[in-house]
Amino acid sequence: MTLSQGILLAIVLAPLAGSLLAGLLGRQIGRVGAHTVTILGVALSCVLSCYVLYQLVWGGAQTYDHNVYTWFEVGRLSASVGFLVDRLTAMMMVVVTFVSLMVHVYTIGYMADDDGYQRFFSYIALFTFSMLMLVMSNNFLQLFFGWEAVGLVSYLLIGFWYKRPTAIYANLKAFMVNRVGDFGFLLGIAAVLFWFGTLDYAQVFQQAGKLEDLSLEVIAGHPWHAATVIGILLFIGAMGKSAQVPLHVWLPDSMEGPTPISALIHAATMVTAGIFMVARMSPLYELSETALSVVLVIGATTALFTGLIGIVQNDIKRVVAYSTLSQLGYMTVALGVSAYSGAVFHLMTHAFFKALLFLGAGSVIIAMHHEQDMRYMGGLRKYMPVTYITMWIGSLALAGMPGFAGFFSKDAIIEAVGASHRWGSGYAYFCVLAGVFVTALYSFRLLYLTFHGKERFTVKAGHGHDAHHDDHHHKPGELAHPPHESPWVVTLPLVMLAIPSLLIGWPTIGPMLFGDYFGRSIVVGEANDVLGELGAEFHGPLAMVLHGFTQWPFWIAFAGFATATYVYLFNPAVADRVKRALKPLYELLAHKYWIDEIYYALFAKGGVRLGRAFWRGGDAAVIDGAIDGSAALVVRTAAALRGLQSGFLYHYAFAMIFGLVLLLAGFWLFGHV
Amino acid sequence: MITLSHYIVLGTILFCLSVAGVFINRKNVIVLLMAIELMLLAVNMNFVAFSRFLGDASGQVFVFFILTVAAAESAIGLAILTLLFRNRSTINVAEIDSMKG
Amino acid sequence: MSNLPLLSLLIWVPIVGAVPVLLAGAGRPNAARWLALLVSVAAFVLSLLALPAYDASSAAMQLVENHPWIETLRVNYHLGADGISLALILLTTFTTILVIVGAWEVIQDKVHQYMAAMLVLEGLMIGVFCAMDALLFYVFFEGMLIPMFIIIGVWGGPRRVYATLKFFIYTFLGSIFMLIGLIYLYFKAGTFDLATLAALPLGMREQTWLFFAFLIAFAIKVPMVPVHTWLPDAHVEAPTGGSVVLAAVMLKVGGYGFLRFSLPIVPDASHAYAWVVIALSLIAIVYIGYVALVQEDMKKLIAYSSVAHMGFVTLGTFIAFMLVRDANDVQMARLGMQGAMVQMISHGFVSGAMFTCIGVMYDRLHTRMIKDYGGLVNVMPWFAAFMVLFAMANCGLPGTSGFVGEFKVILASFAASPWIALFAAFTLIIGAGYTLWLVKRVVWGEVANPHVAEMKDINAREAFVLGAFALGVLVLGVWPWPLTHLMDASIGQLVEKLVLTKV
Amino acid sequence: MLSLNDILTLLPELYLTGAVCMLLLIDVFLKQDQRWVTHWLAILVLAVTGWLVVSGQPATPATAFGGMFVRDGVAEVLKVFALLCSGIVLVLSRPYMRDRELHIGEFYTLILFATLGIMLLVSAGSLLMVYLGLELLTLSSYALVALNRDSSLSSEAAIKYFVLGALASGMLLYGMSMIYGATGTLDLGAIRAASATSAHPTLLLFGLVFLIVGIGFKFGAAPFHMWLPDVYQGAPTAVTTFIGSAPKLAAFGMAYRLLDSGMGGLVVHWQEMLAVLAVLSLAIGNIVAIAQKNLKRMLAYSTISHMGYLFLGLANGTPEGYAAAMFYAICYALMATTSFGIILALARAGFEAEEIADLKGLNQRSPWFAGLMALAMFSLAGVPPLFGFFAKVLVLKAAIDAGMLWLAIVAIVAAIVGLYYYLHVVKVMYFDKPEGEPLSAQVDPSLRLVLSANALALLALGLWWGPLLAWCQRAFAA
Repeated sequence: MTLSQGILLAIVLAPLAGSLLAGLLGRQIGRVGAHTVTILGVALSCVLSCYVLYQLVWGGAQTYDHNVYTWFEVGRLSASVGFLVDRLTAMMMVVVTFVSLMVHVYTIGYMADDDGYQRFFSYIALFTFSMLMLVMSNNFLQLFFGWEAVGLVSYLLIGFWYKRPTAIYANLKAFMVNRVGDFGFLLGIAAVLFWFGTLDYAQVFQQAGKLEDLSLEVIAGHPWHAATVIGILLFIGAMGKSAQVPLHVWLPDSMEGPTPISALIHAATMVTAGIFMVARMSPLYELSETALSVVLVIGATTALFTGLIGIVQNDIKRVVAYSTLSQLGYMTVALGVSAYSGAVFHLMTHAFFKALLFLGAGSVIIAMHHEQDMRYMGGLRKYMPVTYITMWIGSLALAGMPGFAGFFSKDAIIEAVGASHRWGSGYAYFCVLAGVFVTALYSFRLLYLTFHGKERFTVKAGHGHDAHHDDHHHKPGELAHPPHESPWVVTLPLVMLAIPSLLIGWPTIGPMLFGDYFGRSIVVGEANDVLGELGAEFHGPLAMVLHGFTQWPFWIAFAGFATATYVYLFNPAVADRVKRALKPLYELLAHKYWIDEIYYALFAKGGVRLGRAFWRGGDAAVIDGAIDGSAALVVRTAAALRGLQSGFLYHYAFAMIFGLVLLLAGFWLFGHV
Repeated sequence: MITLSHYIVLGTILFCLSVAGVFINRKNVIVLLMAIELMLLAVNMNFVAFSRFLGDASGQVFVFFILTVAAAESAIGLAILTLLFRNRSTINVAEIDSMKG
Repeated sequence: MSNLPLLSLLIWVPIVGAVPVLLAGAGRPNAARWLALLVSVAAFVLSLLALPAYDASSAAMQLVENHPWIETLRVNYHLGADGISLALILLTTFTTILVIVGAWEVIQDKVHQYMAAMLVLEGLMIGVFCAMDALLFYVFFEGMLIPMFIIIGVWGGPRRVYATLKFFIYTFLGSIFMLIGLIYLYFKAGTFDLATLAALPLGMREQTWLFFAFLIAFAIKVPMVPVHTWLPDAHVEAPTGGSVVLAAVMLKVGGYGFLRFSLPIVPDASHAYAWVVIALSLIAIVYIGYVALVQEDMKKLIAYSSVAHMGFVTLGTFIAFMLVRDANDVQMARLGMQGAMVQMISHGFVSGAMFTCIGVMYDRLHTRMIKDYGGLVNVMPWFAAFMVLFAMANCGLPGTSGFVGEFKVILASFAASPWIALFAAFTLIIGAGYTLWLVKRVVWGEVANPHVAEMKDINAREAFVLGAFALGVLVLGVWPWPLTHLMDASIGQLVEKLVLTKV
Repeated sequence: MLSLNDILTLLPELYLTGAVCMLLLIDVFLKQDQRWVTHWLAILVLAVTGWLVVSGQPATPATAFGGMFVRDGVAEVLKVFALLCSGIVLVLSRPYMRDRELHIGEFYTLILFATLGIMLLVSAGSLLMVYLGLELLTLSSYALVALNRDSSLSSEAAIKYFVLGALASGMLLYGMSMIYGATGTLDLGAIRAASATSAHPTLLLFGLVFLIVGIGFKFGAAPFHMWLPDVYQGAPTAVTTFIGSAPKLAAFGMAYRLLDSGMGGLVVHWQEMLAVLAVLSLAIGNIVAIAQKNLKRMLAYSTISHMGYLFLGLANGTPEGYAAAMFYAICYALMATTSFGIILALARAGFEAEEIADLKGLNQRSPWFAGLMALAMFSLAGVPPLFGFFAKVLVLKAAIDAGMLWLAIVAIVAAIVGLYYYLHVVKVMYFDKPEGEPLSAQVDPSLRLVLSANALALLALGLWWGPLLAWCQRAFAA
């Protein structure tokens, strides 16, 4: 049987409908109305997505690939809007809609007293729509549409609190950096069209082989392999969306947005679009070692170096943000070694536990009355047990504790890198191993600083309940009233997400990583099939877990755990000593390698300066100068020639005589006599 | 023996004199009128000479017309001159420049 | 129905309709307003009637009217429309309605003259788009200047005299060289009929001269770098309606001219010198992008962004030559050409909308300086929503019309040369840069000053105008098919012809 | 021998002569407040003459008095429009003259005599006739310029006009004498025939140069233009209106007769000379006009530049070119009557309205006249769809056909410069704040009517100029 277009359309349009209702009629339907319609919409598409997944995996449904309507047509070439739904897509759909649903519910609590309540729901529902368009697309055009649409929503949501200068700075920055990525992405699409003459996935992959002997001489005499050109260009897009070095700078700032957004967009779904895209394009990437090596190195760098920054952050959300960057790095590395399914697998597990961590952090922030600085927290575990436990689960998953979701995916990736012989895999292997230590370190640091140790906040006795969401009137770490566990709408999603963070790895690793779950939607060349090799000695998840305890990654992570425990739990003084000892290193990390500063000076400031130069120098001075100048010249000439009309008869007469002589002379000299 | 060219040369000289008279004279307008008369005479000289040597009468007829018109012309000229003197109480060419530029 | 001389009606209904509007006199502004609205709506309806009468599957000129005008010179009153003309005519009639509604209370002084000028302008612009005789084309082409000159000069801002004189003389300068070219062609062909001229064999040297004659004329109209400086001045000083028409329709005349003159009449020269136009277009996209970035006057900023966007029109038009003749890839050439045409229409909506937005702000605060604004979203949420939408369209976000044209042109130009595509795609960055920075400073943020705090959100009339533009932007962005289908055949034929050499 | 045929051929001119004398006589017996009789009689006379011209037009060119007088299509067209212009001038100038106590019979008779001169000039068949017609025209013009006896400017203008005019006709005569010497005849046709086989080609060419000087002066082409600004400014506006319009047609007729009918064989020579004069006129006229504050003076310079355009057509030297040039002359005459007519309409007793600044905010004070003036200005500037544009197109075409592309390009560059000062007038009328009270009220109805008709004709002829062009071309087809 095949999937019906109706269902797919419903999946996509339900959130859109919710979004439009909440957005345009927000005032009419009110807060409850707004969250009801959007949640209904998302819930519907979530349920249907699960149904679709079920159909594809167990119901024996065929891959669905049809156009809905023609977007434009030029002679033979026509571009359409359509759906390609295979198991990869289905998995993404479920993840997206599920996390989105959780976030919707969570938001009811988190944004409870925000003026922009309806607007917010409208945005996140709109995001869900865009993201679904992206993952379900069956052609590059629609992919790009979704690609930019999620960017737009992200822009709107980062700037959700548009009164904050930092927020509207961050959203502009995010959009611009993403545009840099899209710049490459669009060129990639252009290249695809150029070589394949179509934008349709199926047709492109069909004739992917012909790229082998195609090349492009961008610089005369240096032919570039077609697959490499396409691969790298498309990957630039992925770098923007999935915040890979050097285009990672926007993601930490994006934490200006409300926490649910950080969870949904900047951790679980949107940022993984790049990973998904590359996995989707595996048939093309498989043709270019070079491109994959680039992916590998970039990913490895991101994985380690952004993780390091996470260690020195004090803002609870930023820690999680940097860990997101680092985890995205892991996924990219996996792509780089052709372990696409590994990447997608990690994408899925990460979506759950990272959303969990963010929402947990959000729950803490609620409790702390929007105090985000961990230096003013501590000892929260007795106030908010649910958050505490779920955060632990999330962190263990993140750190890769054997048995937790993160373990399976991360370990697989590390193994894969180890097994790969691709150029750069050595470096990558080092990075990912080191990354394990770093990950453990900042994860447990976060837990300890937040939930353990002694309370570093004070509670103002008795007065005022001004729990307005973003008032920083009070001194840091001084709360109006003691922290307390968040309402059920907040904790429920935490629990719901904790479950998959804990268990999702067990059932899925087999089929997804080593089985044929993805079937033909992910293509790996014989030579590159590292997961295949690993698959040889894979004897079920339990074996893998047990085996995990004997492996390097576990002990490295344990080292990180131990360090964190010692430094942040038992002997906080050490932290400062280390800080002082490694001053330069600390500075380097605290300033995020000064990359932001450099970019700002180079592109923002530089751009404006260049613009001024062009404007004043080019337009005003040269062009208008020439024009107004010539006009002035004419006027001056007029004034001068005027003088000839002296008013004296004899001059007039003389002019006539002059004319006469002129003509006579003229035809004496040039005349035809 | 006086040939045609002698007459032509004479005509030319008269013509040049008159032209010079028009734009060299800075004194008064009367001189201008005289110069113009002189110019017409030069023309007549030419016509008569040509008609004589071509043996064709029309040239001389033309001369009669020129003389007549010249009379009318100087009449108008003098009239304008008197007007000018009435309004300006001067007929000095060098002072007639209230319109220029 | 079909025997109705639709095109003539389209041209003359507004022009003749301007007379009663004018006669309404300064005394009865409302009469003038309603009459003008009536006329413009009538024109719009007529243009809609033209749609069913037009067969999009054929590339031939349709709705043709051909009557002798000057027998002794064999000059004809020859009208006809293909898909491209029709699309532009629709854009014109559509925009004019919005301009007239938009000027409703905004223009208080000499309303009747303003409305009449707008209607005359509409008629002349439509004339340009369906003239099939070069002299007739030229008459409309130049005639447009007079009403616009008056509109800017009478209802314009403080430096209006400088701006409007610059506008008039600049444009006149360009087109008069074209006139010489046309007369030369007449001297060769003995007719001004475009079809005949297109078939006229010409030597390379002649073609080169003619090409540059046309280039000057249309480059100034489009406008292309470096002859663009009249545009910012004109826009800044023009009343809102003037800016809207100028940006939405008048600039298109330039792009249209390239299609009707440069391409068919001097194909070989156009091919030989395509690189000039392409280079200028890329400069427009990058250089002007940077210039726009630093503007302090919103209208100037949008004016510059118009120059940058029109760069895609010229780019898409002329890469067609590289593609057809060098790469002989007709498919891509058509893509690029179509991109250029879609860009023309889309830019009509987007720039028109942007200028309307600025007008809305100007009516409230009487300043166009960015620094005087900030945090509009706090006081005018609906306006902010529109503004952000159009801003997104302006930086070519998929789903808005702004994306379609640029997307196609970039895709096509990659086939011509990756370098061209590289520079063209730069607009993704710089375009977003200047547009969103503007939005950041004007729309977002805390309420900048007490004046802003007092601003009222858009009223029904403004909402109607902006809504109409928004509709156009979104429909075209989500489903451009109807438009592309309308033009596809004509563009196809145009591109086929590019191959034929004349020397 | 005088035959009836001669009489009939010459009938319009004869009638006009007689009628003018009658008018002179009648006017003597009229009191000042009955002057309207003269006015309408004069117009009637012009109308009848026009009717005689058209109705009596022979199918093929007819000659009278042994070829002294030619009555062909060219003559017909020029005469019709000369008469039309004179009529327009009479109507337009009545209120103006009345306000200045200049509303006297002489004005009418002089204008009619000048018109007669034009008619004789344009159908001259021999050098003698050219001379007589020219003198009749110019002598009347001198008197007209000096008509305002109390104005010092008028008399200055008159003396300048007179002296230079006399100088010019002297040179013209000198040239004629040489041509006579070289060819031995005064008959233009015969001259043309003889010029090919002339014994003294040099003499002939000398003569040609002098002729060109005379023609250039009549047109007011640089460098023989010096009289023009001063005369235009100094003369009473009504007279300026006349001098600015009908005599241009005469000048064209004279040029055509002398250069084509007479010197047709030497086209290669005079072509270049005209081209030189054209360039000079275009440059000087357009550039110096920019610097003018006085509207009449500005229009004078614009006249100079327009004569430059006219020469483009003339220099072409083929029937096509002549037709274009004649078309241009007609067009220019009509534009001149409009633009000067506006000054006449705005002028009041004690107020000349001849400064450009006097037009400030005219659009507020009298939108209708502002509109008419705008039409005239755009037409002069050569902006479509107005008459002036198509006239320009034709002369440019003529220049290009004659292989003088460079000349055409000079012309359009000049046009761009010229655009500036025409637009400046529109700017003053429309964009500037008004000074002075609304003035449409006291405008004489007949003036208002004729002026409107005249201005709207510029638009109408712009939209429908085919028949006129066809007429011009037919005139030269024979």
